[in-house]
Amino acid sequence: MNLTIFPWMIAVPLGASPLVYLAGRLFRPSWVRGLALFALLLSWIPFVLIFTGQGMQLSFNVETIGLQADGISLLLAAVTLALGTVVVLFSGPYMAGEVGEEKYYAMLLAMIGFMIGLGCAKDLFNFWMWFEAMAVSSYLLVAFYREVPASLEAGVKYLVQSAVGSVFVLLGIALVLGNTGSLDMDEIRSATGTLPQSGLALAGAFFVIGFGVKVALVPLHTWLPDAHSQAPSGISAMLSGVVIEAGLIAMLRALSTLGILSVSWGMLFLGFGTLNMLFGNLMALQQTQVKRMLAYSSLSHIGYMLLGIGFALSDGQQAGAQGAAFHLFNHMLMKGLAFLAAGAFMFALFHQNQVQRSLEVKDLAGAARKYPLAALTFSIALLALGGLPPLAGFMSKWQIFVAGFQSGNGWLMGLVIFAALNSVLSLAYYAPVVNMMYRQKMGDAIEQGKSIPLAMNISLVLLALSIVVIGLWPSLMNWLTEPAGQAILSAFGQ
Amino acid sequence: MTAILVSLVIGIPWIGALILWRTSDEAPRLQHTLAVAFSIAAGLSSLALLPYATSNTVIDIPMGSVFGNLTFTPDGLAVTLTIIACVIGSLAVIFSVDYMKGEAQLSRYYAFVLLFIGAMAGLVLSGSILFMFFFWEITALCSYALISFYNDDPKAVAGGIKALIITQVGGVGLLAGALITYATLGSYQISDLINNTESMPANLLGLIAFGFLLAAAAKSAQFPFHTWLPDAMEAPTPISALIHAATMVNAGVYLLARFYPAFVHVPGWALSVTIVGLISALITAFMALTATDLKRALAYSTVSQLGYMVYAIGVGGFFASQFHLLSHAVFKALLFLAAGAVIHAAGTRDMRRMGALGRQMPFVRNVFILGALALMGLPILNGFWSKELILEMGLTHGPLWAYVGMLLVAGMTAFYTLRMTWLVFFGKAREALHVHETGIAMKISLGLLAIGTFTTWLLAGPFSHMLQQTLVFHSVTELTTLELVEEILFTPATYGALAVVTLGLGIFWLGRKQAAVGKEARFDILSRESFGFEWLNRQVTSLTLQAGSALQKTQTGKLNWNVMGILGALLAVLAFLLWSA
Amino acid sequence: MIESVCYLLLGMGAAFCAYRAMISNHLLPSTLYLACVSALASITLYMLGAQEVAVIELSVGAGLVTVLLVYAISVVGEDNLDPSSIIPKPLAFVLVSTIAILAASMVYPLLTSVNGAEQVPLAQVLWKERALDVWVQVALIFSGVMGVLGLLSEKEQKNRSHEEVIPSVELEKEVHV
Amino acid sequence: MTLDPLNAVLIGVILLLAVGFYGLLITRNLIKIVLVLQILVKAVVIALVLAGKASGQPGLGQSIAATVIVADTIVAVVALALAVQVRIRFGTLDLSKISSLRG
Repeated sequence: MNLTIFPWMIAVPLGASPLVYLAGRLFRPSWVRGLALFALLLSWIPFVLIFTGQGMQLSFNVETIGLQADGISLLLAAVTLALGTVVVLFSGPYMAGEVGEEKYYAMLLAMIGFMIGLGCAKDLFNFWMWFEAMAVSSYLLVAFYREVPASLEAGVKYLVQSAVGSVFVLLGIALVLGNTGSLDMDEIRSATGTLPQSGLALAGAFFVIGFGVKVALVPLHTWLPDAHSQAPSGISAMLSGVVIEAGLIAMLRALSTLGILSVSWGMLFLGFGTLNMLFGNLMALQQTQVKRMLAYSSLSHIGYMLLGIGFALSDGQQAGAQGAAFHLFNHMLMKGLAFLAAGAFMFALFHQNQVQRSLEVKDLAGAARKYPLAALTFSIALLALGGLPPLAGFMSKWQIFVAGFQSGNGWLMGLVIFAALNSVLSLAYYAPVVNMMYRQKMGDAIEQGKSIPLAMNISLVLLALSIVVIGLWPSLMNWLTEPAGQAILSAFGQ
Repeated sequence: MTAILVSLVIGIPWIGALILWRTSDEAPRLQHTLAVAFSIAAGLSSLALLPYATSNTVIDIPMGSVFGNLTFTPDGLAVTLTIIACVIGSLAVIFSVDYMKGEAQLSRYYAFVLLFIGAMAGLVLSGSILFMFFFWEITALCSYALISFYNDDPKAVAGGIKALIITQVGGVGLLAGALITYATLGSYQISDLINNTESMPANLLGLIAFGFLLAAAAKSAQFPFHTWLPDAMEAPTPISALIHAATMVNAGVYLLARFYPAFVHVPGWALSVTIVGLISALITAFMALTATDLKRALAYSTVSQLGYMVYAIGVGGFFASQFHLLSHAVFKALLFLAAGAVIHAAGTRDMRRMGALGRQMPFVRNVFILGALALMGLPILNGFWSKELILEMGLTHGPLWAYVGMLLVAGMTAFYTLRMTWLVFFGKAREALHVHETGIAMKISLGLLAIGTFTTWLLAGPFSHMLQQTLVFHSVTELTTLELVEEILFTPATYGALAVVTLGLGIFWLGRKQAAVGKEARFDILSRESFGFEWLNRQVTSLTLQAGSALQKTQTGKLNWNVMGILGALLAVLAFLLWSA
Repeated sequence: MIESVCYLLLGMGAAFCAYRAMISNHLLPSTLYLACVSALASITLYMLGAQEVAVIELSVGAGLVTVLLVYAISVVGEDNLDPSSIIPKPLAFVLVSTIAILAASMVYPLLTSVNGAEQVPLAQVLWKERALDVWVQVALIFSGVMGVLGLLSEKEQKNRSHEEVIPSVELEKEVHV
Repeated sequence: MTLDPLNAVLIGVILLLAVGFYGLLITRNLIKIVLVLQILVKAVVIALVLAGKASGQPGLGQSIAATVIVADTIVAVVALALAVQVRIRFGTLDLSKISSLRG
């Protein structure tokens, strides 16, 4: 049997996107929610088939351009589909009645399709196309509240900085094309070994910077706190839980074609990882707005992933790559949950009361008394982000740490200690939020809050349960993270 | 059977925690009942574990990839500490029935207490360093949640976060040790580490040893991390008794004791442990001399007594340290709970406002005195035997200067304990506090603990027998209780120590007029500032916050600067590539 | 050699126009200078043998983009532009020129060999060999159209009261370790 | 010393890029930022065609250059739409005033 099923993972959400839009325009707007959810559930079928079916063909060519499903693609697909499904479920009540609701779902589906495509692309330029399409589809989503100045401002920064990044990526592609005469990643990889390095090093630098904007490497991160805090909460979850990770995967893919320099890239990742962790935590410590704090904490979590990949590339530690993949998955769960829970509070406290403002930490005082479920799930997300057992974040951080110590290199061990201290530092801003929610005295905002709809609660519970289960049984995700880790290492020729 | 019991000891409190979390705060009676039921069930299953103590691993679940195996080894050491955690835990819960009556959010309170009991049992029963760390972190979380229980009070919130951050910073030492173990041996098993110390590179073993010392010092509030425990006294008093006196703070001592055979030959380790114990015991005893807050005074004395245990491990007195741990858990829990009864009745923690309360609450006074006598180390209470054993070990195996220091601490302990008792229960009533005798639940807990103070020392023989039978790596000489009594009674050191204790008592008695008023002494500021360590903590905090607000300026919000960041990073990457090529 | 000089002149001309576009104090002249850059770029492309791309660049880059810019400017109106910059100009200049020199030094030696390869018709490459790019591009255009519709549609959003919250400094910080 | 024609083009590309990035740093009008981005795109288009030609794959280079022109025009359109909204809501296009989000 030689079925090529995996492109349907890309085709279904992409195809559903205009349909959802049309359905919203022509029929009732409320249909779009169900339709979008249905489309995403449908996209799970090819994904599941890949893992259960045998003899499935995992590459697919449109003339000269190939698509391929390897460990990295499947990781990205899993992350995207999982959070996408939950976010669509969550957005049902959250976005109900907004002007442009149908565009929201259309773009969300398109973005999901583009990201899965990005993970599968084998041709360097085609890869950029997916990347750019993902960016274009997310601009509207970030600036969705176009009557709110701050949201527009965030959109502008996001757009311009992404565009600058994409210019760098294109320059890198031009350099690679000029040097190797090919755009197919495998061909490039086999050709780069024999070439003089400096041009390719420049291409690599362009890739790091170009994709780095999306990954939010410090100091390319400046768009992130704005965009993540101003977007509708479902989109914040997607941006933080999937989009920046997609950027990271894109960066790895592009850099891996220049494999000869992988040790240098590894060191670079370690450097950026260190910077990201420290900067993200110190900035998050200063925040009073919940979503902005979460946005900064994304920076520090990207730092952990970079650290894991750095260990893998500079020292050949598979545990590092696998840990990074694991943390990527867990971060999707944890940060997705955190943003969605924050969104649920914003919905109940503000949107339902026709108020549009940002959620401050102090608004959450006493939240647990009125919203026990949302407060509990939010606490789980925050504590997991802080790396407390028995939650998922602890396990993936641990795996990354193991890689650092297995290297036996004093510097790398020092970095692990630094990362662990950063985890402690991060508790200094996660714990007070949890504490605030469990206060006895309710704040005004909570007093006036309306109820949280069932669909939102279901999505929160789904994510929270996954976090706890994975925390207690970390090898549960090995089927996903192990191939991804191997794929990362083998792509870099380690 | 053993496996089932081990699962029960951890599982019952955790299931109880889940159930209690879901109970409604509208039904406090149900909450109290459930909490008491679950904690007693946990206590009983821990006691049932006693005859099954074994050096074998009874549960072994492979976790896959880099997480090693989840193992539980209920040897004598682990079982003893499990029993301490579960039994004192259930007594604290029973005490809470009266103490927490009418408090809001009891579901959160009891859920965390039960979660803590299970985690503490898991911590000591775990045979894998990774999972030891796992439970270690959960106990820290529970401790944080319970210190900040009255979270409308900023002091409680600040105390909680301080405890969390400081113990977590120390926890990094344990984390590093676990990681080094796995990286060099491919296993997290404690037995593998102790078995392979010879084959490990000396520098790595040293790192593990000192990493664990760091973790232990932070958890047991030893020097230089002793600042968090006094601030943790914002917790409800049963929590102070359970977590911050009888169980969690023992985790550090347990860690040192557990790994003692692995690290004893690491150069400088034993001496460092001795010094840490000595300094902690000395400075906190000093701080307790002038303390005016009843719970803080008890907290200082806790650190001081933990210092004794750490010191005992440093001088090789493994059994003595664990014996004192047992005694201390009992008498300190008693003292804390009795203090809780006083505070609950008097509505204040300030000893300067108390006085002559003994007439109104004779029962509490009597049990408090029992606890105090044990703390001073007077015969024939349990504190006497264990403290004398430690001092004897110190004299025969440790450096003399350290012994002299510890002897001094014994005198100071007698002084501040008597001062405390005097200020609260005797002398003149300084304020008209309307106190009342305690409720029945409180009396049950207090009574049981009071009985413990003059009976647990009788267990020395069986205890040493069990340790000797089930510990593979520690060399414990079996010693019957009678032998212990003989050994202590016929050592001249005992009388020296008793003389110092009497001296301490005498000095207080002579100066009781001054001391009893609780006047601000000149060195009071030193105590309140923990000899400058509070200042250090503040500096670290403010530096971190300052760094944060300095960095905030980099987020200008202006697009041009953002693009500048991108180009600057490009320049840095190019420079790096040119440099590395 | 003459070819090289032509290219150099074109490049410098384009850079000059770009510079003028950037420093002009009014938006409309800037737009016209951009069209000039586009035209010069088209000539360069044409000389490089990319006739079709040159046409696309001329029609889309010089034509469509200019029209769009002019339209946008007509909507927002001419602002009085502030010629001063947020970032000190010398700093910007030094940074950009350092990067340019470093990058040029890394890339320069690579372009010495030129293969006169046979030209496959662009249509063949674009529409057949790289059909997947075109498909993605269609989806991208759809996304872009959605974006513009979403941002500019006339309908007003739900009525909400705006309470812009300025992050308050006096919020009690819970970190007093 | 003779200058290879392709290198002459390369110099032009680098010049154009440098001017473009300089522009991004010093321009404080949002519409002009969009305009400057277009300058960068033109440089990139030439670079792609150049790369195709230099490596003996001119068709490939031209094909992707054409795609880039269209894709980045779409980005410019969205950017302009945003700029128009910004002008309506902020009343200005000055970047120093579009900076409410900081810290």
